[in-house]
Amino acid sequence: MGVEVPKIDFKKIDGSSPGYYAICAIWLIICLIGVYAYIQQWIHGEQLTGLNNQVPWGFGIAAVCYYIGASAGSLIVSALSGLFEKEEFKIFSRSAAFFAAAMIVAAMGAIFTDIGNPENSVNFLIHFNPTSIFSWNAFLYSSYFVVCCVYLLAQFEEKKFLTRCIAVFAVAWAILVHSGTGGIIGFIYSNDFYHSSLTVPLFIISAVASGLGLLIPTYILTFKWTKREYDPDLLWTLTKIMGAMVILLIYCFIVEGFEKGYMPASHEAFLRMITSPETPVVYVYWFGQLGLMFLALAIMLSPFRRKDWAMFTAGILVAIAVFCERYVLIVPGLSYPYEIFPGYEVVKPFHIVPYYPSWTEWAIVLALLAGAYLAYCIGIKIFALLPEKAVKIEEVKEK
Amino acid sequence: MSEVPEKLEIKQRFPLWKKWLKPITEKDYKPGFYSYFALPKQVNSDFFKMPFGDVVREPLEKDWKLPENWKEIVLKEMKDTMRKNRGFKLFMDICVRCGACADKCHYYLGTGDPKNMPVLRAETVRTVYRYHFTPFGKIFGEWAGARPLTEDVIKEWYYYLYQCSLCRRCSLFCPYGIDTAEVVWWMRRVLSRIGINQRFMCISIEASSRTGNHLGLYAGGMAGSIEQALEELKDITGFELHTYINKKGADALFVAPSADYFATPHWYVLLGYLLLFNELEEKYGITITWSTYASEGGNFGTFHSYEAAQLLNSKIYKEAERLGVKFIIGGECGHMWRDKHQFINTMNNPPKHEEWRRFWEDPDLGQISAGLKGINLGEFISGEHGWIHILELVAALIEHKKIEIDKSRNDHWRATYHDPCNVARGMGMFEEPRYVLRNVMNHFYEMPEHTIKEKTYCCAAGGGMLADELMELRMRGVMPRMMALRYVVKKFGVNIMLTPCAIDKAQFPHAVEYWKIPVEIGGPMEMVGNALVLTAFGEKPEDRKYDLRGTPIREE
Amino acid sequence: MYHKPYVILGILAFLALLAMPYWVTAGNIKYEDIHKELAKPKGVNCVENVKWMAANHMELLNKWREMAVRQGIRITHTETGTYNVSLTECWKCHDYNHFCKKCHEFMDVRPVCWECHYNPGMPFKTVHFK
Amino acid sequence: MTFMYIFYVLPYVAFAIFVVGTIYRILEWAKCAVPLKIPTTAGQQPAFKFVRRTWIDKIDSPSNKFWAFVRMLFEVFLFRSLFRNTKYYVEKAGKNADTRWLWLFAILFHYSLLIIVIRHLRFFTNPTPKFVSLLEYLDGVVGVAIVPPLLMSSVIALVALAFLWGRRIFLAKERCISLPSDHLILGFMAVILVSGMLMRYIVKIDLSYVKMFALSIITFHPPSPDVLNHLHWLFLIHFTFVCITIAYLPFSKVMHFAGVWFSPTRNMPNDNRMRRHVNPWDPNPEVPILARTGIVIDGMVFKTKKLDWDTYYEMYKDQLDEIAEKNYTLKPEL
Amino acid sequence: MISRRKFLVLVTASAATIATGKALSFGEKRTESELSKYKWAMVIDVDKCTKCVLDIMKKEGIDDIEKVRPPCIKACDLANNVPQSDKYYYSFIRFYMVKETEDAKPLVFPVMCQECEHPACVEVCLTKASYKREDGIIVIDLHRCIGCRYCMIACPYNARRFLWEPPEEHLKVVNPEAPIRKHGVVMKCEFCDWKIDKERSEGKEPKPVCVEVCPHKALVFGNLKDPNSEVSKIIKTSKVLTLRAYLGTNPKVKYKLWGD
Repeated sequence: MGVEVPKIDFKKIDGSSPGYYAICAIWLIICLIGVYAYIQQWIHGEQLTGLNNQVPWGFGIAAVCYYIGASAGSLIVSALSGLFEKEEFKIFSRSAAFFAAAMIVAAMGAIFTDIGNPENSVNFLIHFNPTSIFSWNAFLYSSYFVVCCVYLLAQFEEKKFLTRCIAVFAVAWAILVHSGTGGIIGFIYSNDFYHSSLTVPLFIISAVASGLGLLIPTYILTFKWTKREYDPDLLWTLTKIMGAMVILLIYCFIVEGFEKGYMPASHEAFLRMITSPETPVVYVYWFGQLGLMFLALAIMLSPFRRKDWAMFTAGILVAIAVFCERYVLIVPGLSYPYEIFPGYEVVKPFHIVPYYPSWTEWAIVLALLAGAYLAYCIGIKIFALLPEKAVKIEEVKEK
Repeated sequence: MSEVPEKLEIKQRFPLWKKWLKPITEKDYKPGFYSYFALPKQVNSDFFKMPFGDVVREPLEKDWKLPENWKEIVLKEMKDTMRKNRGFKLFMDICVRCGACADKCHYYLGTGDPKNMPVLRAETVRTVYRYHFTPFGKIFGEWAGARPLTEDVIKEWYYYLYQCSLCRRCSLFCPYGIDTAEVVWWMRRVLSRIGINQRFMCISIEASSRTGNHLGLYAGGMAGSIEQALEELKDITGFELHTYINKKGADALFVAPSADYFATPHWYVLLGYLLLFNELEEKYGITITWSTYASEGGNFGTFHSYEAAQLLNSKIYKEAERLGVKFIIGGECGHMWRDKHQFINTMNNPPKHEEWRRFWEDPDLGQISAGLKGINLGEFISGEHGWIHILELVAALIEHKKIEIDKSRNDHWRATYHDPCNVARGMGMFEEPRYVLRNVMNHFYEMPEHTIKEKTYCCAAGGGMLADELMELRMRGVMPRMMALRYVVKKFGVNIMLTPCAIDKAQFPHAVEYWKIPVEIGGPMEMVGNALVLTAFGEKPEDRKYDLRGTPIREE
Repeated sequence: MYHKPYVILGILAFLALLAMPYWVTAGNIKYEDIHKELAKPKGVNCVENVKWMAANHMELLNKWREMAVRQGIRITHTETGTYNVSLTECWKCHDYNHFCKKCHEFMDVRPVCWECHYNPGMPFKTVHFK
Repeated sequence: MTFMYIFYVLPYVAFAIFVVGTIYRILEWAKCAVPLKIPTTAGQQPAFKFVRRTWIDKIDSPSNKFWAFVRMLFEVFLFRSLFRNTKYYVEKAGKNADTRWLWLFAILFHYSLLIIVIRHLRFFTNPTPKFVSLLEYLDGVVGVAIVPPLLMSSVIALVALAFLWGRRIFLAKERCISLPSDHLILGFMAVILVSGMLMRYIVKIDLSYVKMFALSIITFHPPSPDVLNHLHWLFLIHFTFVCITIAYLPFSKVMHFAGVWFSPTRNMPNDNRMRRHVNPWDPNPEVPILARTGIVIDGMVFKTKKLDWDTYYEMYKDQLDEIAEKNYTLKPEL
Repeated sequence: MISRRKFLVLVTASAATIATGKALSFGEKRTESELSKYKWAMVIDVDKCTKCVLDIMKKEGIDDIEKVRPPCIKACDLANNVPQSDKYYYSFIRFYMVKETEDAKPLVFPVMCQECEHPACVEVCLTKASYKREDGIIVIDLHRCIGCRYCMIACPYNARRFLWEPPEEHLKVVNPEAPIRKHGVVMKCEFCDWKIDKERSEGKEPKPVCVEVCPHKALVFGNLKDPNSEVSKIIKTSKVLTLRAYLGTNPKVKYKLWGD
């Protein structure tokens, strides 16, 4: 019955300082603004969004993809220790898993707030449609949440073998879930911009990138503000993984860009998208997506790369860039009208419909992010999620 | 080498209600788990007389020599207790048996005996209550969970009511605040009415009511003991220190548990008190006196009954009045502070003498010495109570920079802190001792969160369970605390557990030996004494070579 | 008795809580024999027997919904006759305001039908296509 | 069918038993004295100003009546103590972890019951107040796709009930501490919940008669035989069990809803050192009871000799005089 | 020991969940029905449409083809309770003017739901709210629609409309036979299924409203399974155009281009 002293000790944060309450209050206020926006949308319909019959998906769905990505990304970080036996990453395993669970809830919230008739949403459980990727996803998301919770429980109960098994399963599940999300977009054959098998792996890569992009700054701030000792080397390893993912992402963009630009059906539209300022997509593409990624890469390669602030900025930049990427993935394909009449040169009406997210969409999407962070803030207070010390484990001296 | 005592095996058993309704008898008594009965010299003495205390009883004998009409007495007393104590009556009625308390009791965890779950411990009483005091119980009998009062029930009560240390941990988790300790305490009182008393606590109660303290120490002995302490301090510090005893006109009366006068590791705490008092007197002119009449802070009566508790704590306010002190300082003790915090001013009339009244009109220590201005006891104490814990005082002195501390003198100690259950759940003093310890030493580590502060585990020797015949029970009950301790010992290399409780200090040295944990036991005041620089005597921080245990502070 | 004011306050709060139906309506509860107050329907027969309809009309409408939307059956035959599978069929015999709505309001039932479908209580002009 | 009028009389009888019984129990508790101020302190006590007390400390260790009231509210409405729950793993060498399942399901159960009760006001009021309709709408909003809307409160109540009963059946420790009465009340709840849900979703009954019956009860207006004859058997089962449960409440452990307010470890502030608590049956304890009146059993008095200073001085005169000789000052003798 | 029991409970619970899900989703029974005798289709004479629309544009002086409201659109809007809003284009039929080159003669295509044989929208619908009836009409079951708009993304013809605004604010006259709908659901042309179903069971020749009101008889509606119906004959005899045929959706709305 001897006490086994675990090498890493997880501990709740004290969470009674005014700063803690202030942060929670900020998140809460953002959430409340989002709730207000949603109530307005509930009453007045989705006319409050910037969407229309040609661009029926926009910010909300971009947020869905993004949050699921962030969730899958952080779950993979969480499973690093269990999956690859990287014991030094065990310090992140609990909080990252919790973050993953919070993010998947945010993602489901994003779907819920985006759909027009949420009162009917139980229907996707009752009337499951096996041919719809989205329908599968509805199951995958909810089951993914359950997997996250079970994984967390297994970690809390410190069942080593079980944790290991669930970690493997959870990562597989995360990849499956995220492939499913990629499939939602990638399998739409009627839209030349969407139809691409590359979307699926691209989604997974950007998932890991965005998950890390959010986690690294979160950890830096958490450890700083809870006055926890932490080892920048560990975060640097995470940053390196993120950098690799960013390079892969850029590579994928280039490949996909060539493909879209090469196809006669889409090359005109593609060129117009990346050059003409008719819609905001061009800025989002050059500055938001590519610009920020290169900037982040530059920071990650610069001599200050091991500094906290450098990793912090790089993380934030990647997080934003990945969101821009999701936006570019969804919106331009709809902004440019389909070619319904192949063989005819002139088609009227030919509208390029620019899409600007409205304040309600911003409010709701930010509120969901704030909600996830609020859950994280409360989570680290009521559950033992964070390590006492975020350093590489060394043997405790026996005295 | 095994880390676990070999004979310890915790077998959890879960009989169904019909089975546990049948009371156990003396044949089921296990050695190490039942206490001896009080002897006539304890409960039939001049100074402590209990009903039917003149009979010698033996727990393992079939005939307990109860008075003829014991049944009527018990039922009448139960009824009377309900009228006298709302808690008791309420706790009989509203338990829903949700089980939240079950695995909170250290005795249950250590023994696995189902009736040691707080819910069933109280249920042994409730079943009888239902049979004799509720309509459903009488009609439906055991189907309503009711059973008549029989002699076997009395035996079961004696067995299980005296396996509770009154630590109130179950009360913390109960959604209705049911305090099993309260049930147990008042039921022990009922049992005492038919002559059933536990020997260990009655020895102390009788001694205290006759001599002023539990150990039966006479005035001269106590004075001699303190003198010896002063001698030892002279060896350690090189200064000729002094202290007052029974001195009229002193500013404050100091009351400590009597074990501090010569038991170890209590002794080092006593040295700590003396160092602090001398520094305060030299620097600020505040005089603190001991008393031989009120020489006991602890109160074993609080384990026995309201009346016994009152009998023992009635002396202190009287002594404060006689000596004319302005306020009272209490030493390091657990149940003493339950008594001093929650009971003493209800059970007694507070002092009304002039000095007391004048001080409490504006209870700032600046009244006594200008140098201490700013430490205002009125922030949480009034003249209707007048007690301050020594660690609260030290915390205030440190906060206001009134004493000088050299933390490095405690560098050879890596300490953890055990919250005594009564201080934690009967008083709520959590931060002051931690504040003090963080300020007097560099290496202070907390035990796991679930075992500290309000959730602290009992040492399993409180509530009269410190008796030697209960050693098996004690060593089992202390298991949760020892596990937590072993954890910090392994993790942080802790080598001393500090606890401001005399019973803890008596129990833990046995417990750590039994559980094979290489750790010392001490009190926070010992660390204060180590770190305190006697600036008023001209001491420099580096002057002290030995700590209060006589071991060299710095390795040469 | 100890702590008299608190105990009395507590008992009063307890009684007040039990009297909730009275004070939430400001004492305004009227007994109503709803069956006498409903407008008499024009026809003799309903789709099914009347007693069954009183308890199960929502089930019938659910069934009709599935029939019309998912199976394309717009005309149905029952023991009592032939009926269009449509909400408009009800208005042929029943007055909306004094029958359907009245009883629904009495029962505090909020049918979801009217979120998407027309009923004669709505302030719209109607047009009919043959 | 005059015997059907039994069902009209039943609720009045049940309610009378409930009200009278509850008040009787409350008064019984109120008649008991509170000898000591014994709050269970679960937070930092009131202390010197520099000792930080968070708002949670203020609730768990209230320093005055206001905070004690707040503590009571937290206890009653948020199940504060149950939220603290932990589980001890004997086999895992003293591992101890938060387990809040009991809290979760208990709070779900109680609140969904509350919502269910409020929702039933639609039968007892005419016209129905807005908030009742709104509550029902919100309760059923997730289930619009199902007609009638699936009310979350009843599903949650059923799930929570299954948990609460399941733990009494399947977990050894809880099975051990459960008495038949614990199962009985859960059984009542199960019958009521299941029959209610059956009526709503499966066996459709003509509710207009039910509402007329309910109105006749609340307006003391005897129902016509027509109404009584139209009552469905399933409704009568539901109704009878509700009445039985209501009548049983004052005799059962369910009285905890009133008792918890009396709990001396929760409803008292931790201000022992600020305000003196007077024991009503020992208001002026100048002399301890044992020395004053002693214990009286069957006319036998067991009185103790009091050790006051004078007695003490007499007993240990020589030793005390020796101390006095030293001018009450102790010094090292060397 | 407890953990193993917990594990077992977990496994059983998840198995039960999956089984229930399966039972719920695959348990729908299919029975042979009246509808399987039909396969509704429509042939549109583009020349007639072009003439009609261009005439109206000229007569009323409208430049923008989106603002043209010939009788078919008017009747359709009225019959199907389509709200009239300035902000969004809700009408089920949308006219496209296409030219082979800039100076070629324009053609006007009315595009509504093409009632695909292999509909993308039905494939992607989460809840089977959009589904293909046995007679080939793609119907949206508003009682199930959750308004996710995935079908609009998948539709190759941009034929679906989402109700962005509460419809009752933009309706003056209501057809009680058709639903008013509420905001947050998707709608589209369903060949006036409420009308044709009734007419079919009454033994009449069913016709959607637009077909009925077209003054030029440009729209022909009929049963493809009936070899003698007008649509079958036209498709057999003349060359018809199928929009985006390469996608393999195989629409049942055909465009007749080269008039006889």
